[in-house]
Order: sequence, then C-alpha cells, then structure tokens
Amino acid sequence: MQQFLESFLPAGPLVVFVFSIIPLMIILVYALFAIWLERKVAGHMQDRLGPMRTGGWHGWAQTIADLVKMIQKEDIVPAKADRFLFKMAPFIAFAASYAAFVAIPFSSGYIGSMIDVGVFYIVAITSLLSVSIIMAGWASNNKWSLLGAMRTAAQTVSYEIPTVVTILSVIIVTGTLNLMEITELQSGNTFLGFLPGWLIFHSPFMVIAFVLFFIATLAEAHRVPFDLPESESELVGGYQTEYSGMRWGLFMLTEYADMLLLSLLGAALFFGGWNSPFGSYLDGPLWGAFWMLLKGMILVFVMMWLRWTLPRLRVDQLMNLCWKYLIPLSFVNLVLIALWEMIF
Amino acid sequence: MKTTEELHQILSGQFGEEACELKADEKVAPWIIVKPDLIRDIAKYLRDEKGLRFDSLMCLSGVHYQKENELGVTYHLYSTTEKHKLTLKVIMPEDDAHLPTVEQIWKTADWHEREAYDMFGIRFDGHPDPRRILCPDDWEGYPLRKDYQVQEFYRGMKVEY
Amino acid sequence: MTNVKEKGPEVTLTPPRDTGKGLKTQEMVINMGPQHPSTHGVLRMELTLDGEIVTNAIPHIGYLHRCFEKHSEAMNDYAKVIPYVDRMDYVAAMNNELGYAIAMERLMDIRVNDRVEYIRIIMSELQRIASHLLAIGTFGLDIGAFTPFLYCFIEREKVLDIFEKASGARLLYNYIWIGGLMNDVPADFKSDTAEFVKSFRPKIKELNDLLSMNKIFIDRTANIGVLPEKVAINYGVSGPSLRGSGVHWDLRRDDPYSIYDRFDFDVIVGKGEMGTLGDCWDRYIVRVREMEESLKIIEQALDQMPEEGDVHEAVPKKIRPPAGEIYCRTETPRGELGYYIISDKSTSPFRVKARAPSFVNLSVLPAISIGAMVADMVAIIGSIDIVLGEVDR
Amino acid sequence: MGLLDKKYQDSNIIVVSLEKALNWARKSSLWYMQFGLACCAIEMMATAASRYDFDRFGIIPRSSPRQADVMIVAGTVTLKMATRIKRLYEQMSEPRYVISMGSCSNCGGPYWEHGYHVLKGVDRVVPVDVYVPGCPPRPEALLQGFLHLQNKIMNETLVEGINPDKPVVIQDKGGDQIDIKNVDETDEHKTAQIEFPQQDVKSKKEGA
Repeated sequence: MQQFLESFLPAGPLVVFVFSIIPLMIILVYALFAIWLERKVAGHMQDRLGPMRTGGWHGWAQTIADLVKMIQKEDIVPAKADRFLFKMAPFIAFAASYAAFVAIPFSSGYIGSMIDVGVFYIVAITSLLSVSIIMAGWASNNKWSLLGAMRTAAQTVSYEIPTVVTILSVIIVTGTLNLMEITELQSGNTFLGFLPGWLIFHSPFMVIAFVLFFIATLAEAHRVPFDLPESESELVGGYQTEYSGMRWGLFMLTEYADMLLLSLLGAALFFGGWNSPFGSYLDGPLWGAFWMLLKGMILVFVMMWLRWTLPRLRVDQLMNLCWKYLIPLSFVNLVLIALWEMIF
Repeated sequence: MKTTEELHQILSGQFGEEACELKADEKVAPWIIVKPDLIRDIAKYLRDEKGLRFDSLMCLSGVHYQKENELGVTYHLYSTTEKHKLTLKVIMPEDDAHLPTVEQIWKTADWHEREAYDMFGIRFDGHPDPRRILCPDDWEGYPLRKDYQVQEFYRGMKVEY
Repeated sequence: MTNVKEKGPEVTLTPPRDTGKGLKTQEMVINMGPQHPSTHGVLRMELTLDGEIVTNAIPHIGYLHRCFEKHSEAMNDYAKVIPYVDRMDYVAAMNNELGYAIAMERLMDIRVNDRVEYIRIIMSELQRIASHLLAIGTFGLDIGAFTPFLYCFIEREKVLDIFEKASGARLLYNYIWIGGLMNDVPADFKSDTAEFVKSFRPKIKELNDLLSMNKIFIDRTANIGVLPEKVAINYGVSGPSLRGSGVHWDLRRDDPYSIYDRFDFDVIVGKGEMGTLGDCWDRYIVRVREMEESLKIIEQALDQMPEEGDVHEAVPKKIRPPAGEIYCRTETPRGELGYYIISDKSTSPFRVKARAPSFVNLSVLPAISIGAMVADMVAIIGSIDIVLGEVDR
Repeated sequence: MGLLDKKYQDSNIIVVSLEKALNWARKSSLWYMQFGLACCAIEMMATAASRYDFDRFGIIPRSSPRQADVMIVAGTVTLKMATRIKRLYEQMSEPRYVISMGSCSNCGGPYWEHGYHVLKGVDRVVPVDVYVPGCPPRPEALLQGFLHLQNKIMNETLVEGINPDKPVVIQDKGGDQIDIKNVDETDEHKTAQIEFPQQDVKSKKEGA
C-alpha cells in the first residue's frame, strides 16, 4: 500500500499523511452510515420507519444534517467546570479510539502499522478511553456526570479482563500478537472440507471464547445491556450530560468508532479478517477490505439489534456478571483451549 | 360491620358524651363531630380497638366554612377487616386552627395533613414535616380558603391572567 | 394573612468517614427531577447517596399543581367540573369521569338506564387497558427496554381510536356525564371493541415474552422496592400497587359501584413469583394480568349490553343537589379514587376534594426506597405508576 | 446562533447558499428535550411512538438540555415549575427553539381564570417560536407545529435583519413562504425576569 502511494505521490510526508488518514476516513464515513443505520434498524424493529425526509431517499442525509447542525451549536463550558479537562476529554477519547485502528488489518494490502504486539497495543490504547470519560465526568462538575464516569471506570477496568483472556486463548492457537499474521493464518486451509479456516471453527471452545469476547466487548463499547455510563433513564446523559455541540458529537463518534474497532477486532480474531468466506474466490486486497468491513458491520448490526431488544443491567449486576461468570469462564476456556492445542 | 350510630355509642362511652356529637339527619351518610384535642386519642382507639379496627384512612380533607368563620377537617375511615366506614369531623375557629396530627396512626395522613395545611392553613401539632406540599415554600396565603386573594406577583411573574 | 415560610427538614449528611487508607468518603445530595427522563412528569426527588446507594429520599411535588379544587368551587355548574376531572389523571380520564358521575348521581339519587351503565363499564375498562399499557411501557423504558414501550403504544392507539369514534377526543373525553353520556356510541362500536379484544390477547403474550419474562428485566425488578402488606395498608396504598403486595382488595369487587357485581372476574394479586412478595415485578405483573381481566369484563359487557336506551334519559336539566355531602370511591387504574363533595344546595359545589390514588401511593416512596440504588429508584417510581397530574391536582 | 451569527451586513450569493445549507441542517435535525409537564406530554409521547413517528423528520429526544435544539413545553406550566423551565431554557445551547404545545402553555388554557398557581402562558418566561393550539393538541397538530418551525428556520438568515432576541410576528403566506417581522417590545411580549432563590437543594454542603 505504501509503495502504491509512493508511486504517484511526490513527497514522503504526504504519503505518510494520506496513509494515516485512511482509517479516519473510514471511521467518518462509517459513523455517518452507522448512525443512520442504527436509527433505521431501531425504526423497523419498532414498527416505525425511522428517518424518511432528510435528503430524499429514506433520509440518507440524516446524519450529515445532524453533523452540520452540531457544528453550528453553541459550545457551552459550564461556569464551574474544570475548563481544561472539560475541553480536552472528547479529543482524548477520540484520539484513543482512532489510534487503535492503526493495528487493524483492513485488507491484505493495508494495515496502519505492522507492529508485532498489535492486539496488546489495541487493548492498551483503548484503556485511554476510560481515562477520558473520567476526565469528562469529573470536569463537568455535575453529579450525574460523575456517577456516570465512576460507573465507566469500574466497568471498563473489569471487562478488560475477560476481553484479554479470550484474546489470549486466540493467541495460544496462533502464537503471534500481530493481527496481520493472525489473519494470514486463517486463510487457505479448510475444516471438514467446506468450512473456511477461521479460528471460530477451530474448536468448540473457540465458539465459547467468541461469545465471551462479544459480551465483554459489548460492555467495553458501552452498548445495551451494558450502557450504564450514559444510561438515559437513570443518569440523564451520564458523563455526556454537560456536553453540547461538536464536543458531544466527538463522544458520539468515539462511541461508534469503538463499536467498529471492537467488531473489526472480533472479525480479525475469529472470523478470518479480510479472508473471503469462499476460499480463494473473490479474494484480493480490495475484496479483502470489503470482507473485513462487512464482517465488522455484521457484528455492529448485532450490537444494534441487542440494543433495541434488551433492558439494561444494574451496576452491581454488571460487576457480578463480570467477576462471577465471565472471568472464571474465560479462564476455564483458556485452559481447555490450551489442552485442545496440546492434544490435537 | 357497625353503623355510625353504634360507633357513636362506643365512642361516647369511651370518651364521654361531650367529646363526640352525632349528626344523623344528613342525606347520604351520618358523621360524628369530635373535639379537636381528642382526635388523636380517638383515632388511636378506633384503629386499635378490637371490633373497630379502622386500619385505613381513606381521605383527610380540610374545609373552610366561611359563614361560620370556621375551619374543618374531615376524616373518612374504613376498616379492611371489619368492612365498616366512619366519617369524623373536627371543627375549629378560623383564627386558631390547630389540632393534633394523626400521622403516627395512619401514614396516609402525612401528606394529606400537609396538603390541608398548604391549602387552608390548618396546623397539625406534632407533624414531623410541617411545610407546604403543593405550593412553593414562599407562597403567600392559603388558596382554598373562600376569602383567598391571589398574590399579584410571584418571583417576578404575574399571577393573574 | 401572614406569609408563613416553612423550611423543609434539614438534610443532614453524615460526617466524612475515613476509610483508613487516606481516602475520605461522604454522602452526596443529588437532585432528581423535575426534568428527568424517568420521573414520569415533574416529580422531584432529593436523594442522599452513599456511593450509588440511596440513604434518604425526599419527594417534592406540586410542580403541576393546577388548582383542581379551586376550579371546582369556582364553577357555576356541577357539570363544568368534568373537564377538570379529566385533566386530573390524564392517562385514565374515563375512570375519573365515572367516579365523579357516580358520586354526583348518588348525591342526587339519579338512576341511569342499563345501556348507559354498560357503555360506561366498557369505556372505563378499555381505559384501564390503555392506562396499564402506558404504565407498563414506561416502566420498561425506565429499565432500559425501549421497544416494548413502542409496542404498548401501538396497542394503546387502537383503544384511543375507539374512544375517538365515540367522543371525538383522543385523550380527554368529557364523555361520561352526570346522569348519562355525552352521546350514544357509534353503530360499529360493538364490532370495533370485539375486534380489539380479539387482537389484543396475543399481544399480551408477546409482551410477556419480550419483557415480563426477560432475565435482565426480572433481575432488575425482583426483590426491589419491597412493599410489605402492613405498610401498604397503613400508608393507604391502593390499586395494583396494593394488590402487588398480595392484598385481595379491589373496589370493583369489595365495594361494587355501577354494575360491576354482574361480571365474573378475578382480582389479581402478586404472589412473589420471582422474588419477594410486593416487589416491583409483582406490581408490574399485576398490571399485565389485570388487562386480561379487563378483557373478560369487556367481553361479558358486550354480550349483555342492551341495544335500546336513551343515553340522555337521566341527564338533569339543572344540577342542584340537596344540601349534604358524600364520599364516593371508585377503582381507577391507579387505585382508589375518592371524591368528597359537599353541596350547599346551590348550583356550584361548596367543596370538591379528590382523594387521588397516585398522591397517596407516592407518599410510600421514601419508605421503600432506602437502601436501593439509583437505578432501583427509577424502577420503584415506575412500578408505583404515578401520574403527576393526579398527585398535584 | 453560533457559528456566523450576524457577521454580515448584507447578503450575497455565498452567504445565501451557505445559510441555506446551514438552515437545512438545523431544520432537519431538531432534537427535542425529553420532558413532559402534563396531559400534552402523553400526546407528545404518542407522536414519538410508532404511529406518528417523529423520527421520520429527524426529530429525536435528548434528555440533557445541552444537546437539545427544541424545547416542547408540553402542558400546564405552574409557577413552581416556571423557574425550572426558565433555567432549562438557559441551559440549552444556541440555536434553540421553543414550541409551546397546548392551550395551557399558550395562555393558561382552562386554568386561565381561577388557576392561582398556573402561569398564564409560557411566553411570559421564555420566548416561544411556535404555538400549537389544542387541549391537548393531536399528534398531527404537533407535527404541523414542527413543520411550521422548519419553515421558520429556513427563513432565518445570517445577515442582520430579524433580531431573534426581540419579539417577532410571523405571517404564513402558504407553501414555504412566510413573512417575519420584528415588532416593538411591548408589555405583552416582555418575558418576566425570574428571581432565582439562592439554593434549591436544601443541603448546605455540595457533595461532589
């Protein structure tokens, strides 16, 4: 990819710039689409239509209008807020989730950086998100925000453990932390003659690992039934309560970017990443990007589906679920996968 | 199941003839007028006495009798076990309207007494939280008194249309 | 008149505690409402929190005090009170009208014919369903389930269509008059209602599948906000909230008014199936099952309803009740609605006091919410099902 | 307004196209504040529910005033609540609009005469953009109110002209054509200055 860019772009820095801006473009276009999709999905699940007017065909321009409106909104900083932290928080949040995309292999031809500790890097950098949320909650000088932020801190820290342990079980099988290599390992070979060589079909325990991983990422991305940080009916808006205009928009963008990030991570770890589901048919760098994003979007859709179906857990139940069920289960599963690896 | 007449018999036996007065000629249901000072004792007796067991206070209403310059409180009692009803009334002079609270006997009375205070200015002695309930704390006057004059402005907002 | 300013109870916070590790913790006062997505209107709660645990809760009401009682006294006709009665509990206007009409008819000794009675019963039971649907839907919303709320509203719209055909209004009807009805029901009323009853039964099942038996929903509502029987009676709690505590008490059966004694229906009580008797889930499920009982009553009433009868037959030309007073109570979807009406022989009421069920039910809130979490607080308020128009009047 | 508020003296092609785009964005994404006061709130919920579906127009609820564009004053405003309404309005970020839904918030409705505790019209406290009549208004009426508000927004301009802080008179000429004029401030249009009490929560100490 880099060579391809260098072939027609004159200056070196420009190549780097274009190279690094690609995930940002993907995030922005995806967010515009995903927010519209979320409203459409919600609408159709609820016997409604969702956005219909804005832009003509099925309200396709709805998110664009929202975005342009948000830019026009007044930027309020509460009088007694900690101004610096208050203003910084959304940027740190977005930076954290944007930076994590660098290790995601979008296709066989494009990955931001071939770092060997890819998965580890993603887990580490997304922890910054909870820092920014605590910053936002504390700086707002609003008790609802503070409660939301405290919940987030507890939730993110706890749910990182099952996430990491399930990722670890993938790493036992692959033997590498580099997501590109993990994806490459899943290409080509097939199981039982017809299943693609994705890790989820590797062993029955891998399915359990994926389910655990998905539940934990739901909590990491603050989606229903784990959307306690911003739970509307309890905490008004959680840590976002005092944010208006584009600063709030950045938080929204981060939330959706996070969904995509974790879905793509799930796709790369369990569903073969950019590998085509039909072996070598429809393969190649461009098709690879298509398959990767499609797999990610399917997981994002499942997250939306859950959101409009399930109620919300309480904060102590959330912790119970994590510490009493997910963590022990994921450890047991890890051992079982390790045994499976030793035997077969 | 006891009628108001029987209940009046029991009450006047317990608290004396002058404590309670039966009004039986009224159209729908007769009632008993009791002395303000005794209402708490009578209420406790009515709730706890075997065979009476008025465990539920259905309603507590303040009334302003402007012609007589009197304020009244009406208690509608009901017994969920014995299935009988009773209406008690307390009449007080307008300028010195206070009576003991029954909040400790029926918790229902808590908010109803606050409402009666808010609307009529009747004071309930011994109420744990005697403040306005519906109108704001800095409201002037007691709205449901018949001679109530609405204030012109409230915190800078014009009240009249 | 003196301007009396009373201060509320001073909120006393416990002094900061030293946890021994250099950290100091203290309770926090947080203001919930009047603008809050889950306070069902303009209720304001002053919560004292220890972390997320509620140590004290003080409800503040009166943000919707619309002077109902003053208006009733100011009207020069008893019939003019009915629109204000509607606006008291705006979710169950028919039941409010019925209560007021029955109280006035008892005071004036008016008898209405059977057709009027049956139409009234059908209307008020349909209203009960509509009101419970709203209560269930918003309760789900409080717990975080958005979709059941909209499913409930779809069904509710069907009921409102029936009302609209009969009275012309969607929400506040002024339909039940003293001594009769505003007008007779339209010709297809019977078939419309029968069709609704038929289509609604499967929807209750759907609702149960989606919400009532949802594991997360049960976790959130079972064992929360337990209201023991004795406390409930002492606080005067009524309606589904009381029945949720296992008390067999329904004015339709125990103190029958109108023609409720002609129908066969069960009084639903909570059994503590998912947790403790009297928890939020019990109060919730009582409402769901009560809708089925209402359907039963509607079906029987539709069968028995006479075809003939003038709905204006007993409407008095001039409403001038004899001097006297009455306390009359009926069962609305929220509980015991009592009207205390004093007449002084003139054409306007001397005093109308409404004993609003929500007002009384809400007063139990501080007693059952201590020790709950903020999220439970929302569930408890939702399960009591208050309508602020009625709390504040 | 936030971005280019009255920076230009007269309009030119660039400004006109820009303001059209900006107006379009604002009119298409009217997020209303999720709070109801009385009966009208039930109809507001019904409008947001499946049959009438606010979301078709891009109208969704936000529970925090900071992120809301429109405040629907749905129901009777009492004097006790009026102070809160004013505060909520002040907490909203510009550009903000107010729809007064129902007779009560328009003028006091059925409570205009004897309602000692009812504010006779929310426009005494906050400036109102659209009045929706009815008691309560049908959902269609509320949607119509939103369409009127959209018309009004489309006629807003970045150049000096209408001063939104002063009272305006709107004349609907049918279709998308409406005429907006400033009128002189009279007693009738003046919004009341509310004296806020020092502290609403009666605690002495701030928790956080």
